[in-house]
Amino acid sequence: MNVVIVLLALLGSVWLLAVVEGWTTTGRLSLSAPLLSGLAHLGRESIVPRTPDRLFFEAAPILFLIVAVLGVTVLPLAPTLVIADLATGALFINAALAYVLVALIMAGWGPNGAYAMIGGWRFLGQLIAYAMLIVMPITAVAMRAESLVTTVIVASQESLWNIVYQPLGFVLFFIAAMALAFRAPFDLPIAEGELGGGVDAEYTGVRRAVLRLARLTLVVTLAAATVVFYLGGWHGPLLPPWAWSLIKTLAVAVSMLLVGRYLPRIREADLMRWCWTLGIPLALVNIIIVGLLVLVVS
Amino acid sequence: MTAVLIVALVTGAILFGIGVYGALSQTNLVMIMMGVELILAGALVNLVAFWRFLHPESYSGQMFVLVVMTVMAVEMAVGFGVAIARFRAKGSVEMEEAGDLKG
Amino acid sequence: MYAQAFFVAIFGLAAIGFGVWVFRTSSMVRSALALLFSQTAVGCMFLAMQTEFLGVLQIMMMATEMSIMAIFMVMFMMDPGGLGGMDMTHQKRFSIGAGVIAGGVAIAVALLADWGPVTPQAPDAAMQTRELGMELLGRSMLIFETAGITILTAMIAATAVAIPVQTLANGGDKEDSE
Amino acid sequence: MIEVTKDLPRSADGLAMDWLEVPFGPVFSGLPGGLKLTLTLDGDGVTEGQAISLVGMVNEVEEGKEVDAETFIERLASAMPLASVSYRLLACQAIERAAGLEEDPATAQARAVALERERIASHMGWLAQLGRQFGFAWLTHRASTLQLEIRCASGKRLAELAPALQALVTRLGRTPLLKSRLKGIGILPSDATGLSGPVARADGNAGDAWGRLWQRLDEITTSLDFIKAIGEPELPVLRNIGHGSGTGEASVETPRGQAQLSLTLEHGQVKSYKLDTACRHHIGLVAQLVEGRELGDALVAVGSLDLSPWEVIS
Repeated sequence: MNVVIVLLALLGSVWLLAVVEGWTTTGRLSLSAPLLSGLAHLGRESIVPRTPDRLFFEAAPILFLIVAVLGVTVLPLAPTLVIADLATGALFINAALAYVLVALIMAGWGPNGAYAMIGGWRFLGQLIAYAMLIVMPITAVAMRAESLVTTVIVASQESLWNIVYQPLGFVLFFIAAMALAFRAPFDLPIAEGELGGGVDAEYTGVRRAVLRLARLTLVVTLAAATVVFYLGGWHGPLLPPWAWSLIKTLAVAVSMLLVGRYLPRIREADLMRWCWTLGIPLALVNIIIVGLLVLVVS
Repeated sequence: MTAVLIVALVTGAILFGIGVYGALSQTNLVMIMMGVELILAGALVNLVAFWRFLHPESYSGQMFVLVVMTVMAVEMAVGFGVAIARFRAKGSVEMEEAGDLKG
Repeated sequence: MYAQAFFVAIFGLAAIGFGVWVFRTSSMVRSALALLFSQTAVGCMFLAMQTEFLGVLQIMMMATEMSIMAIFMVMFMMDPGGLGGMDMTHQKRFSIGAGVIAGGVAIAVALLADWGPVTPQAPDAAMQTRELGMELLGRSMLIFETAGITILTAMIAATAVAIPVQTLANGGDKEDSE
Repeated sequence: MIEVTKDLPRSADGLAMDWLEVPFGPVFSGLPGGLKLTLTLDGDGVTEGQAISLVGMVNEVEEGKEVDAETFIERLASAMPLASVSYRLLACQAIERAAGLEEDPATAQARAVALERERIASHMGWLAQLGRQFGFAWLTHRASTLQLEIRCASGKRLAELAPALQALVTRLGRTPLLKSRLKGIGILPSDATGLSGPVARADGNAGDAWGRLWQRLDEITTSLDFIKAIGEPELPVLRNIGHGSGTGEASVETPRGQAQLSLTLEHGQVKSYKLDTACRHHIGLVAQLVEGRELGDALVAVGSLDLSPWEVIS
């Protein structure tokens, strides 16, 4: 039962997010637009490029979608509304999302095209920049909760949300999450103005529809993770817990979509340099501060 | 229960065998490293199986798995460092063309 | 118990299958990703053997490690797509022999040895994670720290070996070579 | 494998890799349409590159096919869709001089205002293009809306739009990441010749893409002040030249740089002409600007030149 509810919530969030995305790009607020454009994708010809690595080409969009959905399985909507309450939930979501990289490399290599391949390998470089900034803030979150279980992490924020307790960690995690979801300004692997679509460039028809769906799902997954780790999950007055989780998730997801509109794409070298020379020391400082707080408070 | 242990150990052994074959038969440094990774994966399977079925009360077994994972990472880092240096100097990381490394 | 044996066997077969594929395909990216899925299957075996933390860790670490393997394959092979059908092996008989003997001996030991009593119940996952943490930062702290330092040393050493030799002429513009 | 790699050219990092020759354009969202950029890529780095225009015009009137002055002006203006007013003005001036007409101060002023208006519109178009290249959706949207408004705006409307333009400039100055994206990219070689327009004027100021951005933004402010001081813009229309003959030369500072036109007029018919534009010289800079750069930086460098492929005369 939980599986159905969580997946429906995920699907609904993705759909709302697609509506918002359409609204920001075209200026029209239309509830049916995502469905129509999805149908249009199905109707279009599915072009397969010349001499592709067929296996990778076909498998990449599906793998991408699967890992994005897998990430959600450990994130609770409400105290009991979670698909798998793993003992290592906070680590599991990392493991699942690491395969986004694999999917993108497959999607980059598969079509046998220069733009796509550069896009795929670019994401590998991007991973080296953001990976530490995903894991280290989560470490600090787990330190406070004294557990890797996501429901315990949410429960630990009942009196004070982590965004107040460790604001530095939140900022780092939010930025790294955007880099992981390759939303603008971190959209190096697809970079419309630089690579003409990058890993998306060679995909058409059904496969492209799956890729776009997977990308939006990934945004929702990461927004939900941000909510669970930093924004107190289901905690909130008046409304039922699941409603709070959904509202917060959508708010974070929409903010991830909107930030990119007001920023130019970051340079690859700058991303790498700032993540390693600024981001990782700050993440370490965050861990130390949280460690001190945990020791002093308890 | 012993059956599960045996299944795991046999899997580990076969992975080890494949790894040995790969490490010996491949001519490219990176492919050899893949063979070594498979050997270590076989070792990991055995370690976890031993911990789970023989000594679940002692966590040194899990600790050992972490050390082997570290070794895998170190092997990758050093291997690729050497590969880049070799490729820069000679334009190749093929074993057949590394006769100059013989004493 | 049967379920456990079944899943261990299934993931074991997957690991072996992908492991064989690593050396059977001529496309280098495929072989790196086959190794990745082989390692992932090994991680799933850990999960099937109720070793949750290590399984998830294995699955997470191998994704990045093997992707990096893939890019090095593309860099150092002149025919990464495997379209030219180059033969990349040598001393075939010897290696097959060595592989079969090594695997065979290990299997024989696995089958013949007396493993003694097997513990049916594993500690639950939350308990394991907790105990492993206690072990890491308690009795085995020195080993753990050493492992960390080893990785750091390896990283620095590998980078030092890999970066181009700076000649005096272009020693000034270090910014560019990052 | 040594046989394979030993003859490969070494890239900057000393590793011999396969190089890819990748076309960018003629239809590419990060570059002006019609421009074809061919880059040789070594991973994400550019080892060499060159740009050609697929839509540039040919610098000749066909033998025995002289056209009358009005048609010539229309043709030239429509051949340069990115700066049609400038070239209309250029053609008008050249023909009027060839016919021996005196300068009329009132017309000249109104024409100058039209030219400045086009300069603002053209720079807005460039900003929109920059936004497309950077995935900077807000800038693309804002700048292209303004460009459409300004193209045909009256003097009064321009005065109304001035605060919006000023706000855009301030906003760009405060946008994070923009400076790190442009600073130090596309520095012009010191021995470059034939530069004109914003590219040349920004040369004193570090001469990088960041300098060129600010040069263009400054020009927008200057043009606005000019229009405010002078008055209404008026599209250049050819004055009555009768059946005049002679040769005439004119040069106009188009949004992209100096354009020169010299032509021979016979009985009100253009017999032959010679056109020289700034983009013709600027396109030659591309090879030097992209060499050894990362792909993203190389495209920024090309974009910062504001090449109009239509104005590349072959």
